[in-house]
Amino acid sequence: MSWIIGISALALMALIAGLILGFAAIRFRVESDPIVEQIDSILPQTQCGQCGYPGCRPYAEAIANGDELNKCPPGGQATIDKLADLLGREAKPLDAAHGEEDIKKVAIIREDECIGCTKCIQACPVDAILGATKQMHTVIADECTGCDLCVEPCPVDCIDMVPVEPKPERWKWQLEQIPIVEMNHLAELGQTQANGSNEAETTKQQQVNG
Amino acid sequence: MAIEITATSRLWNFPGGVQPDERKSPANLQPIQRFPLAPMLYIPLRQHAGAAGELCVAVGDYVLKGQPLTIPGVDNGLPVHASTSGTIKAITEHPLNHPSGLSGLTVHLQPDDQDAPYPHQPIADIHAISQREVLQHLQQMGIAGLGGAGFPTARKVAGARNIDALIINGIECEPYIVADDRLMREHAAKILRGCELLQQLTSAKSVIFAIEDNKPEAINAVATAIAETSSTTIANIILRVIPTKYPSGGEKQLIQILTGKQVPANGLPADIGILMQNVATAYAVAHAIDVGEPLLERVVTLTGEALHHPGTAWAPLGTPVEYLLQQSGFQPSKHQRVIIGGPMMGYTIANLQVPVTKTTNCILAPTASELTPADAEMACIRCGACEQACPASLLPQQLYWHAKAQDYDALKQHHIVDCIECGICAYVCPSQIPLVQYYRQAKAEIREQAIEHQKAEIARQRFEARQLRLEREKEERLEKHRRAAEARKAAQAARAAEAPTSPSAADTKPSAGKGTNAAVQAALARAKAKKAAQEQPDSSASIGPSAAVQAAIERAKAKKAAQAAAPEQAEPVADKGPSAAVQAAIERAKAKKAAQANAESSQSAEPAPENNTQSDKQDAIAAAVARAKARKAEREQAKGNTESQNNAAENERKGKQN
Amino acid sequence: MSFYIASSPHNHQRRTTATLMNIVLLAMIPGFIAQLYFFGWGVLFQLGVAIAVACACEALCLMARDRSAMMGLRDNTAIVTAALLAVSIPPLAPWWVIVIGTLFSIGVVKHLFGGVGQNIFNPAMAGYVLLLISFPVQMTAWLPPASLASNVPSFLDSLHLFLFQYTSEGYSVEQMRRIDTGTLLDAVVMATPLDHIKTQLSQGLTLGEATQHQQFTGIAGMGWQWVNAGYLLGGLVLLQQRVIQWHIPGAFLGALAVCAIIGSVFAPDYLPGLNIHLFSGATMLAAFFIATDPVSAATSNRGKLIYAALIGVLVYLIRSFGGYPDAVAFAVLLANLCVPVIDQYTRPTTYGYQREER
Amino acid sequence: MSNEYATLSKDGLWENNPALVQLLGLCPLLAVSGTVTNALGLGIATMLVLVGSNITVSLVRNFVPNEIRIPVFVIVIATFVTLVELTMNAFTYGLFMALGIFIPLIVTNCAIIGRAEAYASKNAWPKAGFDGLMMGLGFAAVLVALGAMRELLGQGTLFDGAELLLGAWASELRIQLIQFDYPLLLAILPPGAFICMGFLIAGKNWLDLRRKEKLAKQPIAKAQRARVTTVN
Repeated sequence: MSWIIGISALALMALIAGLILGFAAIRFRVESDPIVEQIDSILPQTQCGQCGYPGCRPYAEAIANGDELNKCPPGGQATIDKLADLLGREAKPLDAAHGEEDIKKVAIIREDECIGCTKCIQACPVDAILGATKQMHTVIADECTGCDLCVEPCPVDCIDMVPVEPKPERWKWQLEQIPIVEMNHLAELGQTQANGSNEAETTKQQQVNG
Repeated sequence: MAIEITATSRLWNFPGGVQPDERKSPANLQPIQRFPLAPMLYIPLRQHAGAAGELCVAVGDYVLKGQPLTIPGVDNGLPVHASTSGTIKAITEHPLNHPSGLSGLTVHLQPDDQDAPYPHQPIADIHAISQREVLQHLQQMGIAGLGGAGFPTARKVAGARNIDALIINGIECEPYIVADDRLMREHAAKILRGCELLQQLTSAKSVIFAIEDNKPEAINAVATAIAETSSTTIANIILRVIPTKYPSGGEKQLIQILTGKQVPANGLPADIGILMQNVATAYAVAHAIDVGEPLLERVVTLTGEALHHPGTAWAPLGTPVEYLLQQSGFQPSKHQRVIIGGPMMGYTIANLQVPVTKTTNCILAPTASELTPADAEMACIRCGACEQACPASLLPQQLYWHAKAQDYDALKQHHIVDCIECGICAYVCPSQIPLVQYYRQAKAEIREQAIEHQKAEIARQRFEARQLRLEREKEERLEKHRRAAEARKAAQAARAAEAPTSPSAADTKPSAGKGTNAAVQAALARAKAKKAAQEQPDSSASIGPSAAVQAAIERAKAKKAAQAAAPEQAEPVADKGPSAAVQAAIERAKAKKAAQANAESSQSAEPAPENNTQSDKQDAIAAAVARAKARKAEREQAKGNTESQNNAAENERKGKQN
Repeated sequence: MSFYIASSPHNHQRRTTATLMNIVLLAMIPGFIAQLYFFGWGVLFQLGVAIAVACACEALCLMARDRSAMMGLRDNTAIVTAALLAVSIPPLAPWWVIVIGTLFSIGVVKHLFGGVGQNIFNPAMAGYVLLLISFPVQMTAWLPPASLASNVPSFLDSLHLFLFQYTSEGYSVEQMRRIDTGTLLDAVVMATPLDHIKTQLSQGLTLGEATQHQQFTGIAGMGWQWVNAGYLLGGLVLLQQRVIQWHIPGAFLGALAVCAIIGSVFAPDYLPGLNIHLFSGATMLAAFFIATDPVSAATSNRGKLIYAALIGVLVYLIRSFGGYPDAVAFAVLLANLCVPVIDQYTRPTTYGYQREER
Repeated sequence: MSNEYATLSKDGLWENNPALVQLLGLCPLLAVSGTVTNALGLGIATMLVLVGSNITVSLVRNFVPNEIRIPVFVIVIATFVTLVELTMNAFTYGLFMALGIFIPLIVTNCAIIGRAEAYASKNAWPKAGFDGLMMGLGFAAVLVALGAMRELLGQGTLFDGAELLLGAWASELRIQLIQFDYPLLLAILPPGAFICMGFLIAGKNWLDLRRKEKLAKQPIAKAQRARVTTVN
């Protein structure tokens, strides 16, 4: 008799649990979130192709489908960390096979050498080069992502990738990078006024680093 | 909501704050001096918060005192003026008066010691013209906030509507600085005139003049001047004496002390009906309107024990710091620091050639025993002293951990942008941690990230737009091909209909050939003519250039071939390696020869059409100039955009003290 | 020549961590002298060994972590930890007890968590708890106050006891703890006032009967009241020097006092009163020297009040209803655990985020 | 194929050890690791349940709808736990009494349901069984190591009370390594378990770090860069 009770108790519990589960499965269905969009918004959008995909969005799609996170040198470790955070995966160091993290650069066309072939215009993924056939081209510096894809197609090698110039209003308080300025006439001033006790040697600039 | 302050209403307090040694004397004992002009003035084009204007003078020009050197650019910046009469010797990059030590475009003006003035343009009655015109005048006069951030005064006034109280900030809470103190003692009447003008411009209901209680002479001078001014010219002016505490001169802190209200986060004082101006700004406003002379000089405190004669001086904008220091008997020691601003918020400069700008209120040259440099940074012991002292009620210690971990999201959550960088946290820290430096770096990084993010967004949009365009073009091409094919088919069908006797499609061509022969011929001829027409100008127009182009292409090709050859050589399996390399070398040599030949020919060709090339050159120069101008305009516009984003940051930095 | 680049601020309030710690150490002297007077030379040995071991351990840990040992030792935090631990344990506890405790405090609680400023627990109290749990016999073997003891160990005897647990004549610590009741046969082993009360109450006696014992002279028991008074004096010096704020000692003593008053009103026969709670055990040491450890305490003033009040209540609860006679160490550790939560909910409102009051 | 089994063993025993890395099943781990014997008993019991549940889950995985897989897994696990409990009750009564509630509590051991969900429900039964075995072994190994550490510090012995698990002959196994006058009681108490566990995890991480540093940097193969745009 007792086994009947046991089985029917289990069956009853299973029935109730099943009902709850069924309800929950319908009521709390999770809409698939546009994860590709989120990944894409983290990527640096240089469209440089160093990851092996033609652009950032294709790489975002590839990541969503399980590709490694560490193939984006322009984004660097910060991007990898953010992606790892978003996707709950392990953050790996940047895959050196795809290149290394570099300082920000911008393309500059040496305009007197440009022959107006338009090849760089076609190569630019963000349409940041202006010009027309047989006309000199120029780069819109603010739109340039520094992907360097225009360098290779140029038949006359007139495109340089130059580091972005620091501007006071975008300076990042790197006190230790301020160059030492030698002011020799002042050293003399100090020396004469301190009765020669002050050596004229150039003191190494000391800095407080944050 | 309305703010009603009377002379006897209570004063509030802000949390935290410290009372460092003031050390205002001996610099405040001497009257404001006037030194002879420096041998060279360096006037940077950008001296205020915002974009630089456009140059309107050239090297070699003779300029008069007060003559504008730039005209405001697209974003309503401020012009800069010649601080005295003289000759412009150069316009080049020169070290800026900025903590970064970076350089910027600067006009080098050699004074002729004549001080020949540019015509003054005073405004006799500001009620006679509209408020907009008065503000425009202030802009033309280059008036910026002289307290610290250098925000254009005209824009600040224009942005303020429904002002209950105009606060005139004479606090000057930072140690050492006495520029405003001396100005108030000596020119109280003119400052009050500035208050009157500002009140009329903003239609503020009342004016609150705030001075810290450690400046009794200045308080006396201002009180006397207020008593002498008839109450009809300035309505409801009150003098408030504030207890001495750093940083009560900060805009937000002073508002809290006077009104008990807080400026809402991400907001402006105008949001709670308050406009604040520095005393020196009020003076400059009075000068610009009554005298009609632009902002050409300011009071600079020269202090510190490394100076023999500390004091204050009227320094023409652009005077090198070194010159002022020398005039005050500068005695540099081994690890000399030269600080622009006070000891709490000022920055050190590496190069003494930097000029005095509109925001330079103090040059401090302390000895090492006077202000001991910080020791090595030690571990944070969570003592909480920084939190007790923070005037913005932040959690400096938490910010420090997050800044060290570069956790920018957490930093934003802890309101790092509301940090006014007053330096109190680092001042009280027993572990000598340069906290403010951490925050500045983190803030700069956050700002940079925001800019980068925006740039990335634009890049993404442009990339997607391009993809779309390429897609569309491809489709259009296909469509065109399809149409053409259809047209051909239709034509064939028509022809087939025309020649119903033809038995099969295979026979269509030869048979149709006859029928449409003439038409086809005509079309071919047309195409040929067109091609010829296209080719003609090319070939005829520039044989020389095309040769050069050819040579350039060949050079590049040779270079590429050499590059390609190099890895091949490295490959051990390639027995052809050496031969390939030889080939490449031969090719290179050939290309070189060809290039040389070309060059020779072009050289020999050059002298003949000299006139021609000259005019060409001129044309090219003109074109290049036009291009450069266009680019500059573009860049400036873009910069203006980023600037406007930075405005929030600038506003908050406005909370700097005098 | 060139110029010196530094970040603002360029002036500094000259009080370093090392200075603060030195003041703390100096402020401990009155209480320490009282302890020395009433409980013999043992305290001195404990302190010496603790400081030596702490410095050595700190240096080793720093070197293992690739830090400069000299720089780390200079801040004196290790010495403060050692001193707090040394005055907390019975003066004649064997030498290896203090060695194990100090090693755990410095090596595990401080450096494994990341060194100065990173430890979530008070190192001295964590070391104390380790010892109390592991070696209950040694850790409760307090000597009677000197005036009550039948045998007062000399300096050399104390050293002998500290090293070998018996004097050169062969008396054990257990014998040294007997108090003079006139007849040798009737000798009782000494316990601390709190311990004594706890045992007596558990045997069904009332508080009045428990405090009949001869050590309960003065307000809270001979010796202990003076030790506590000494630490109170030192604490007041710290307050006056602004090394600590009033919030933690105030809230801690206040909460403990309120609990004690309520307790003695409702059950005067079974719950000790204000005097016992405030002037017995480690109350004053905890109020001014232990709970105020900035690293493991809450940060904001409001947070400090909550944190210290929590310690006060916990101390009272554990003393009155728990298994241990004194409870400062447990209470402090439990409150340490709550600090992150307290800090989270006592964040000051940043300027500009205040709700507009109308 | 063998490679896969090697990976499974490496994962279970070291790389992805349920106790040291995944930090699963800490409740019984910390509660009953006072002596080696207790630890070994619980370790074996957990391992048996893990192997049984993994194989069963793997076998039924294709018949179980996704929505109710977890209740099914729990029932499977509960069955095996009950089996093990009854077995221990029959053959090692002393240990059964010593472990007490922690045997039924194996049901809630996250390591078990974790493996069922993460591995067994996606792989064929031989692999799932092997995975269960290796994870179980890894778990048991940590338990025994922890038990040894605590027993040694707290009592100075090893295999005290082994007869409860292995029969009367095993009382010979007891080793008195150190004779403490005053043992470190803390090691036997629950806080000691946490502290010892912390040291074990730290030790594992330290070994891993050292091994990683020793590994020479491998040459990097340059990856192909994609052109975003076509060059005509």
